[in-house]
Amino acid sequence: MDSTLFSYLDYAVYGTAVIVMLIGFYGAMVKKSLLKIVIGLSVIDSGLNLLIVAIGYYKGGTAPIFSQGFLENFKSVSKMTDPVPQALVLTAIVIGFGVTAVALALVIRLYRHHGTLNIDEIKNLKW
Amino acid sequence: MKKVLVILLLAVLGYYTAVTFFDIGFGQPHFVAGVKPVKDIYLAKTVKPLTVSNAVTSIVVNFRGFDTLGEVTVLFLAVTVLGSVLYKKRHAVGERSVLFNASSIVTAGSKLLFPAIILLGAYVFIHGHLSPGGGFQGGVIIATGFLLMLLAYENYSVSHTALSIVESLAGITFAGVGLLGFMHGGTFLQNFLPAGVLNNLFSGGIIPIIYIAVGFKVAAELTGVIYTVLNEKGESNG
Amino acid sequence: MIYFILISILLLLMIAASVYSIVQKDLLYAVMATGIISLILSILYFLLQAPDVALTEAAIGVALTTIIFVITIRNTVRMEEEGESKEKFKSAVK
Amino acid sequence: MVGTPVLFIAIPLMAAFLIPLLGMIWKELVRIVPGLVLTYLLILSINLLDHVLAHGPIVEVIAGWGPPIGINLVFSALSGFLVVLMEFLGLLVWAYSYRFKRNVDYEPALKYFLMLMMLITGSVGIVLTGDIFNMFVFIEITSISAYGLTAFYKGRNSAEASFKYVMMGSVASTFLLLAIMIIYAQLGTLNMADIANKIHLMNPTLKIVSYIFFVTALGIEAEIFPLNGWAPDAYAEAPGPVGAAFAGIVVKAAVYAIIRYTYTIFDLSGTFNFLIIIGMITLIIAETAAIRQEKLKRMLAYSSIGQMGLVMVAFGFGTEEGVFAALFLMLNHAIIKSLLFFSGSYLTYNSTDKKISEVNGMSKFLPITSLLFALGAFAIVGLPPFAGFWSKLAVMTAAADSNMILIMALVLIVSVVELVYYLRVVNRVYFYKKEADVKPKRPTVNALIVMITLGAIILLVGFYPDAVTGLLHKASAGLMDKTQYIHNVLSVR
Repeated sequence: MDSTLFSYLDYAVYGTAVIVMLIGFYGAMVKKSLLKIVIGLSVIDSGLNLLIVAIGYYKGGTAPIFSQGFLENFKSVSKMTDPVPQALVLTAIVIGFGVTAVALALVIRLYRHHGTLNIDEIKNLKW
Repeated sequence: MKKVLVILLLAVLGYYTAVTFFDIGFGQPHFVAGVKPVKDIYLAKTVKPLTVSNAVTSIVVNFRGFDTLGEVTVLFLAVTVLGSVLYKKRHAVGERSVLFNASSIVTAGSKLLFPAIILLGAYVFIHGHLSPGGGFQGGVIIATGFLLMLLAYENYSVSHTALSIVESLAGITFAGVGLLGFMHGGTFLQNFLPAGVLNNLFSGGIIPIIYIAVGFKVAAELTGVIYTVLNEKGESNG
Repeated sequence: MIYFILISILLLLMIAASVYSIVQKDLLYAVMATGIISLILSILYFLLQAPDVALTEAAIGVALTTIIFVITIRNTVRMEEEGESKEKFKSAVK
Repeated sequence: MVGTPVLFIAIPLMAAFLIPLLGMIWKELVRIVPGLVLTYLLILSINLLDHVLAHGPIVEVIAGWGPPIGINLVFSALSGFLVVLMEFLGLLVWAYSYRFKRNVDYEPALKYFLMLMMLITGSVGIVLTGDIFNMFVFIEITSISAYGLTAFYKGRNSAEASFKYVMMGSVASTFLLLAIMIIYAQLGTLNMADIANKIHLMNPTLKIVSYIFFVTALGIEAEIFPLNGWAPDAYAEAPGPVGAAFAGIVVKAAVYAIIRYTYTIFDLSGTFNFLIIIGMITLIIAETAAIRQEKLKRMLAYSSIGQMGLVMVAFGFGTEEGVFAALFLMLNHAIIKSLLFFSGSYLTYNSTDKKISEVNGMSKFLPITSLLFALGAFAIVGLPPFAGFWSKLAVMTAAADSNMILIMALVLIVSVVELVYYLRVVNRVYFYKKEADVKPKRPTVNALIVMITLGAIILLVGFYPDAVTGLLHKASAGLMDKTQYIHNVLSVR
């Protein structure tokens, strides 16, 4: 098929992941709302996970599952995508969810104390 | 001013990250020449000694099972921290925040869907070593089932005691099966059960047992997370 | 060709959703945008031959993360405040 | 052998899952069980360390797969020394915080001791593990417990400090994962020894990028300038004993991780100038900030950051003497800073702001606590008969061996600065009149026992440093010998 078009994809997936991460970083560093900061952190996580899964991908590879069909017309194992990044991302997603939940709980408690989410008005502590 | 600095910093960071990953390359073999990557060993050993169909499962539960033990601990800790951060003396029944007033169609539909969702979750984590999915995915699906009920019914409540009993028992099963691996001079998390036949439900030794325990644990933990956050009624300044 | 267009659209949508989630002042919409990012991600994972990760992302990213964000917004404020005084804000809530 | 290294992780996790059930039977068990677990692990770690010093490192594989495939734990002289230190301090923190302030009620006590136990377990895991992704998981366990412990008090500042910590921690884990994935994409392995064996094959640019990401991520946990914005707040807002746990346990684990990456995994060698520069900047900025602090705990926090900078400088020499000095410094800092946090916490027990002015004249009401605080202050400054003197001397010797006169002068100047701000507090404790509205609180028996134990250790190390130097020399020799480490791990089947 059209291989020149596909050569763009080589950069597109990584590029998108990095751009999404940067957007998340921007949100977490610049925005004043506590919730926006947490949203930024979760956007960073999304980009990062895409980046990691993309590392394991091989062109024309199959999912790393030895189903009945795969075993019958046995193809080479090297045609499978790399399962290690997938396993690591599984761990990373679950851990990221735990951290997000903790951050949101802190946001709720800060709101209860201060009545606002604006980071400028919550500065009892020097940064 | 701050924004410009941030953008400059991010531009540098983004440039180096992007260049690094473009160097690695997408969709083609990227390992350095002369290196035998562990993934080949994993893929080879998934079928032969382990008789697991899903390579991701064999990595998550067996080769790198120690990570998974740490991971369920992270979730367990997240529930603990949530409880500590949002701690209140006692809850009156029905005093949780209601996201919307569900109509009778939603409540009836939820009642109908709930068993199906639980069944799907159970199916996903029991077949974790055969098909995509496993303890985490199944556990999360079950937790979404409880979430649906919590949203549809204002007075639906989950017993904290029951949740923590399920969670503890599942955790003890995981760590206990791991310690049982020390039998016959093995190591922690050693696969000590017979392997069975590939693509059968009863195959893979201890892997299905651990994944089922993980499923129960993740389901209880995530339900606990949702329930704790949902019980938090806002608007109480001071 | 279809494959190429599909992936390009998904990637562009993902960037757009992430920009929207940072720029949007209404936090509820911003959170919905992160849910959309997760949805797109889960399709992308499927296309990248990672069904396990796709399942996890669909369940955790789309359902659970979004819902705890929504609950948090419910318990706090819906709009992002930029540099307004506390008194003004309090009267706006009541 | 009496046990294996994996028990350091498996037993506390088992206990953590069991504690909520036990609490339903008898509520006091949620306090007792963590103590029993920590006591058992302390005994186990001492036994294993004894074994290791006689017979060489223990490498344990998990799930029956040998090193490049599975995860392995390495219990060497270095990691064994740190594990003993962590379990010991953990036991002391547990004993000190038994029924401490909010811990009297059942629910908070359950959560506090769970989080404390997991904090220690996570740090021990960071030190023991031989796998970079496993280290990431343990870092997350440690950080989440630390977030919870920072926000433990209901005061309004604690949640804010914790939120700051969560933000920095998330950024740290992002960078850590990026670095891990760059290494995996190049070398196809996650095992430390295997990576160290193959690192010369890696593309040099990618190697540098991933090393920078590693140092950025771990620098956040290890309080290195400019990534330590969270530290003073977290120390100041967390409960007093938790401050000791942060200074003595968490930071030590993070420093260990940086050192492991620098010395073993990446094929860097010679003098690490960037470590010296980062360490010096951290040291100078932290000590000058400490002298301006109004609050006691913030002052201790900045002093802690400064000490970490000094540790970095000592590691940066790249010689065996430098490593020895750094390890000695880490040991001393752990025990002395814990004593300062423990006794300082009672000196300002009932105050909300923990101002330094509130310790005025406390020596008349709390004679033993004040004496121990003064002992700790003199020891950390490095006055001769106490423990801190020998470690500062070791740093000076190492600097002199490397012909770095500037650093010797800097260490001396910094010691003077430290002397100034610690003497300011001690002076207030002994020679000022007590302010009327400050109510002193007598330490409980368990707290007193803990503080006296630490004081005795400081004196012991001060008068008889040979008690620990032998072990430290072995540990530093083990860190310097990279090929031996690789051989030890990879030869296990």
